[in-house]
Amino acid sequence: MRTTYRDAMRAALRQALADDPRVFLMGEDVGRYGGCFAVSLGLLEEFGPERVRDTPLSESAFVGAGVGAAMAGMRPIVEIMTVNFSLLALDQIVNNAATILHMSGGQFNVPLVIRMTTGAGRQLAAQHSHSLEGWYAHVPGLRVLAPATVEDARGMLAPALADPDPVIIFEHGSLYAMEGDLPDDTRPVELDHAAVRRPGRDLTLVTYGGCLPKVLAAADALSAEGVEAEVIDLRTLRPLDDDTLAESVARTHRAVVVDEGWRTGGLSAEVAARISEQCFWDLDAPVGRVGSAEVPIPYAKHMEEAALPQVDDVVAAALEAVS
Amino acid sequence: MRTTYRDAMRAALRQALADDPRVFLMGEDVGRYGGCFAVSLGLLEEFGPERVRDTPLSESAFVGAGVGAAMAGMRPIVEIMTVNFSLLALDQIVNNAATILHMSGGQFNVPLVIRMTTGAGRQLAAQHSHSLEGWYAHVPGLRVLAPATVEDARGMLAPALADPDPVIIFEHGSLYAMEGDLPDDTRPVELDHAAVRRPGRDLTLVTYGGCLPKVLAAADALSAEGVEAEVIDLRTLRPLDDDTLAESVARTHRAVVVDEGWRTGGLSAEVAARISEQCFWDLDAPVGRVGSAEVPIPYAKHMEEAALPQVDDVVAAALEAVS
Amino acid sequence: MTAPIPTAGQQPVTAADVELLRQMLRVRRFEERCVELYSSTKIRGFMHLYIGEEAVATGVVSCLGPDDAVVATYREHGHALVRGVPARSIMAEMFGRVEGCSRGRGGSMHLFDASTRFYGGNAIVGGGLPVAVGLALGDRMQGRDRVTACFFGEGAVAEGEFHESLNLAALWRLPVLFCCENNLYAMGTALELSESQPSLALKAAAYEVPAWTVDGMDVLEVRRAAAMAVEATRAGHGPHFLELQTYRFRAHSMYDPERYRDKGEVAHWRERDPIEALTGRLRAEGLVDDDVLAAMEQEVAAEVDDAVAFAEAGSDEPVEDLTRFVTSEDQR
Amino acid sequence: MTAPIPTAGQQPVTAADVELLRQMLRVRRFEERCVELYSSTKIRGFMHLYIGEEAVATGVVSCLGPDDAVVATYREHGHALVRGVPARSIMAEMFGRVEGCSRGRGGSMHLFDASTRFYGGNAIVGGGLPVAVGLALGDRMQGRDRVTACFFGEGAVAEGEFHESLNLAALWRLPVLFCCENNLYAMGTALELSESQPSLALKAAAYEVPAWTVDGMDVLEVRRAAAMAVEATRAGHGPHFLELQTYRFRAHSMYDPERYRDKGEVAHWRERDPIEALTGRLRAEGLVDDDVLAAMEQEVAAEVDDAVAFAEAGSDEPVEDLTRFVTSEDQR
Ligand SMILES: Cc1ncc(C[n+]2csc(CCOP(=O)(O)OP(=O)(O)O)c2C)c(N)n1
Ligand SMILES: Cc1ncc(C[n+]2csc(CCOP(=O)(O)OP(=O)(O)O)c2C)c(N)n1
Ligand SMILES: [Mg+2]
Ligand SMILES: [Mg+2]
Repeated sequence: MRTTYRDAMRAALRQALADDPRVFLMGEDVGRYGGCFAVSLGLLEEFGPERVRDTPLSESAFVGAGVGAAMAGMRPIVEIMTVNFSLLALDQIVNNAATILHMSGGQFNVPLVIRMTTGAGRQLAAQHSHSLEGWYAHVPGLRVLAPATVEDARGMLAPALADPDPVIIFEHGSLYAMEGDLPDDTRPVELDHAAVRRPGRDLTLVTYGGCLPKVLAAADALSAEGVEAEVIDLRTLRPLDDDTLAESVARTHRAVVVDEGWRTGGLSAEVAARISEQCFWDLDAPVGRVGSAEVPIPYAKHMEEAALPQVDDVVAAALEAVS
Repeated sequence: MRTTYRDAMRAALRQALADDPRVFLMGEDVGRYGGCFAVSLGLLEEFGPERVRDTPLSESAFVGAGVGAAMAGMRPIVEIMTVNFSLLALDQIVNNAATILHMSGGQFNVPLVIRMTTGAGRQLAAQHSHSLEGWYAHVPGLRVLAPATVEDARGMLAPALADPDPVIIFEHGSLYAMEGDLPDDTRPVELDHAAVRRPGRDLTLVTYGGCLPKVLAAADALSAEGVEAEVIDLRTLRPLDDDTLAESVARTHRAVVVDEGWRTGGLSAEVAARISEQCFWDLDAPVGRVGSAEVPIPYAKHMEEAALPQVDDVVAAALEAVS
Repeated sequence: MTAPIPTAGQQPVTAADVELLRQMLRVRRFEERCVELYSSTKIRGFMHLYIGEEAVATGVVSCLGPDDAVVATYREHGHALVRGVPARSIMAEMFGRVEGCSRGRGGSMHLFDASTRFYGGNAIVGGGLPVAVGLALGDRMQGRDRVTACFFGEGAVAEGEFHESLNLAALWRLPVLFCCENNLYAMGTALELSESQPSLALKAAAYEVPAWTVDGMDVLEVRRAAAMAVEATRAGHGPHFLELQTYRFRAHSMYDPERYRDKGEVAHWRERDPIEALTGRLRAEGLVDDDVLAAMEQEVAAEVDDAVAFAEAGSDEPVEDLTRFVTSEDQR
Repeated sequence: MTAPIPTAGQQPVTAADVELLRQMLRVRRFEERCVELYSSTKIRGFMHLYIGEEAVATGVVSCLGPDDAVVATYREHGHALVRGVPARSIMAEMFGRVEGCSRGRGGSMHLFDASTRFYGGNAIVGGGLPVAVGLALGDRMQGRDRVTACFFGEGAVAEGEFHESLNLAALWRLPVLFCCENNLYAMGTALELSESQPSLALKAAAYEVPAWTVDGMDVLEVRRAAAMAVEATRAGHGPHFLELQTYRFRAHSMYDPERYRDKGEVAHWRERDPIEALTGRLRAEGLVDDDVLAAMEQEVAAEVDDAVAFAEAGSDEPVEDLTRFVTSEDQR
């Protein structure tokens, strides 16, 4: 079935609400407005205001309320409009959601799912365009997901809800309109493995989320130049799937990590460090990193494009790695 | 002059307040209480409540007020009791302090200094013991400092205040009582370079802040085993001083990064990734990383110790690197 | 969901008030052009229109002096225009030109202008309030007689930063004028669905901040209230709070299909158009006539045309400048 | 800085109230022992004592049923004890033993107990409030007739999370009982230095949350108010707020030299010791005498002795277990 990422996500939400009375959705404008990015459109009408809850503008309180409701036996799905705003709720996420299970000696788990939009590319400027996936991937106690395909958009929510611990789902804003094929018998996907989205022998391109389409395009361009890149989509950003990475790099001997986050201290640093550690003797070149320029993302189109990783940047880094 | 890190920091604050009428200190309990960790003891009495301001428990508002006051021409020093609480102010730090200069096309700079305690080691458990320096070092627009010696505690504040842009100073809680020597003619120190705290030829140990004493102790232990470690104190966590790192590793061919933050996605990942990139052909072994166990820091002494990087862990990682 | 519409005030209208009309008209016509330019993709990103709410910024800002500061939200074209940020530099900003007031880096949501002390253009709801408190603190500590006017929507009232900021400003008696633009909706969420106590002025009172509820569709009422509040704030009586009851005639942003309110409600409020209301009163008093209005329209149209032409003729910031101003270029 | 001391209430005292005395005494003696154990370094980290404030937790918790939930702060030994968390497991927790209620991972500031629905032990000021709102939401959505009692200090009232939580609870009419322990200081910061409007009950009213100011040194008054508030909350009338006026007789933590308040003020409040007050009234009514009191002291001492012995005899969590419970061990 042909569908969009947005519709796939909505289908996943609808099914979760239909399947389990403990599931509810809450966040700013998820109901009457239909969701800031129209993901939850129609769900209020279908499931009512108890289960599709518009919240006041109070990120800390409604995320914290998600933590509490989860501990009381519900399965909340909390939507934060964009990752920039999630900073207002970070205390609840880090100091409570991620911590309570361990700090209570295993007594209280927090089966909470938090969804948020991430990334740039739509000229929304500095306060709406961050990519902070790497920050979340730093925090023990969280599982962090980044669906990059229509299938993962459809399939990741159910296993996230089945997880007894807090799960953060990052939806890149530029993916919502992307179309893709969905098998008719939609099934939950597994969350433990990175996916090889394109096999290749010459180098490994590692990415996730909103950069996947760009990296696949780069791989095509490279192929035209005779370089066969393997493309790995991390899918789960915490915990990372070291084996898939190591297995690939052991074959290709070269790797480039592509991540929309700022380079310094971003997720790409961790992936590059791991590959360098685990594949030290296999590597024929330093692990390359392609990230955003280290600037608040600007509004003007040409400047935003210059700030973000582009297909050409990936191609250039790949060619350097194989040179 | 023999002094403690705490007293050195206080001397720096006192001098800053005396030297520049635009400087003021604000934060929770900086005045009447004397500072949560007694750093600002006596300053209220000396400079009065206009310039040493006790704030309500409102991290977001008083950090944001620091941003505004800085733009209005003051030179605020804002104290946040510990880095865990800084999560409540992160929106103001990331979306405003770090962003306004760029987003306004260069019109409004924010000469703000934010000081906070970081780190574990005093059995304060999971909500008071984080090390999130790596997060701050990820953010363009911020300068991030980690004084690890009495001299840096005394000398970094003045150049931080002279910086026209926001500066974050991390003070590791376990350092406050540390004693050291201070030259009589205390001068501001420079912030652009990492410091070689101990020269060595066999491998490079890179660290900062609260881990420096442990790493120096490890270097001594290694020396007894015939391994001469060079110890680099990063001092400034953003921007990183690549040259000092590269120069050292080019000589030693081996490196271990020691960082109290959680390993995955911590500052040590960035440092390891940079060394692996820049010194790829010089390295004789993978860059090692020693960090905290990926757990919320527990209260019990033996468990806290097990969670944190210890001298033995550094020694073991160093021996592996040189083996 | 229909909220009561405040009744019109009783302010006598004078010749000087023609200027208020002109300011409101500038905002209206400027934004109407913006809609066209958005459709023709000259303007991109999120764009939030102030159409219907012009009396608020116009009335409040008319009471400020040149050294006072303004902090606004992402819905700030009007505030910037009436504050004196040139229409040219605002339009160029929305075109993403380097000649824009933020070098094209901010766009519609992030207008900044140092020369008029216009501190944004903040797109984090509630995020401007602590900054406004700090601006006032800085001014006060330097012995300056300045006021900071901080605009925000009623949706921001639910955020913790509202609470922390009002308390801090009141505790320290800082010269902040909190201007809450109550247009009844935060995106699609009606006030009653976001506040347990929808009387906003009553909330402000909980911080001992004097608060007045003002008919935000009547620019004379707004100006009267703002004048008193600015004066008291400047005089050192601490922060003041204005709840300005208003309505946005357009969607929240260019993406909003407005499912959450009905056309009747919108039509109802449009009858209270602040520009028509003032025009009517000025006309009734013989202070404007068709000729004056036509001339005014023409003058405003010329300003907008000029702004568009300026923006069209503008240049792109050189890509090499991308990393400029991440940190300051000189050590001050 | 001396705040007015609320006058004693007029509740008649009955034989059943001897139990309240016993509970308060348990807390007092337990904590007095903690002080010794801290001096002898058996207990480490931050430790915050409740001595002087016992009537608050005792009175409120006595009104809760077994299925109700409690959320407390880092100053929560008293709440845990009166809630029924065994003294043994609390003491073992402070010793860092695996037998502790949080396996020794939390220490004094992070007591947790699933069997009594005791959700911490939260050391981020204000951080427990959103969680309490969520617990109440979860209970309510599952049709359960439960109340969540959320304790926090008056210092937390300045935090944004207070504001957001009260609004959300009130908006959704959730069964949360907000119990503000107003002991006049947040560390060294007096209430007047942190709130522009120091009347806390008035603040709660700004959210349409019914609020009562209660003499927190009189356990009978606390119980009376709490009983009414719990009943109304449980009945579906939305959240309620109690301002419990109290005083901590000891320093904020074991590190606090108490520079910010004078001895006279402390002495003044000590005259209103809640334990002495209740003892006096029970004695006056002939409900206790020296023998009864001595027996009670003995029983409490035995409980504390037993707790210490249990903690002493406890074992360290195996270091290999460090990474257990970062994530759940089984998929539920
Ligand atoms: C912290 C934060 N949360 C959410 C948003 C998304 N958002 C942008 S505007 C808006 C509605 C704000 O409503 P209000 O404060 O009433 O102002 P109005 O748009 O009505 O002028 C929301 C939810 C945001 N920008 N910042
Ligand atoms: C967010 C946050 N900021 C600061 C602190 C440090 N701190 C711990 S207790 C405390 C005072 C709290 O006072 P109050 O809420 O009145 O409770 P009390 O200690 O008087 O019971 C402070 C400032 C903290 N734990 N969390
Ligand atoms: Mg609004
Ligand atoms: Mg208190």
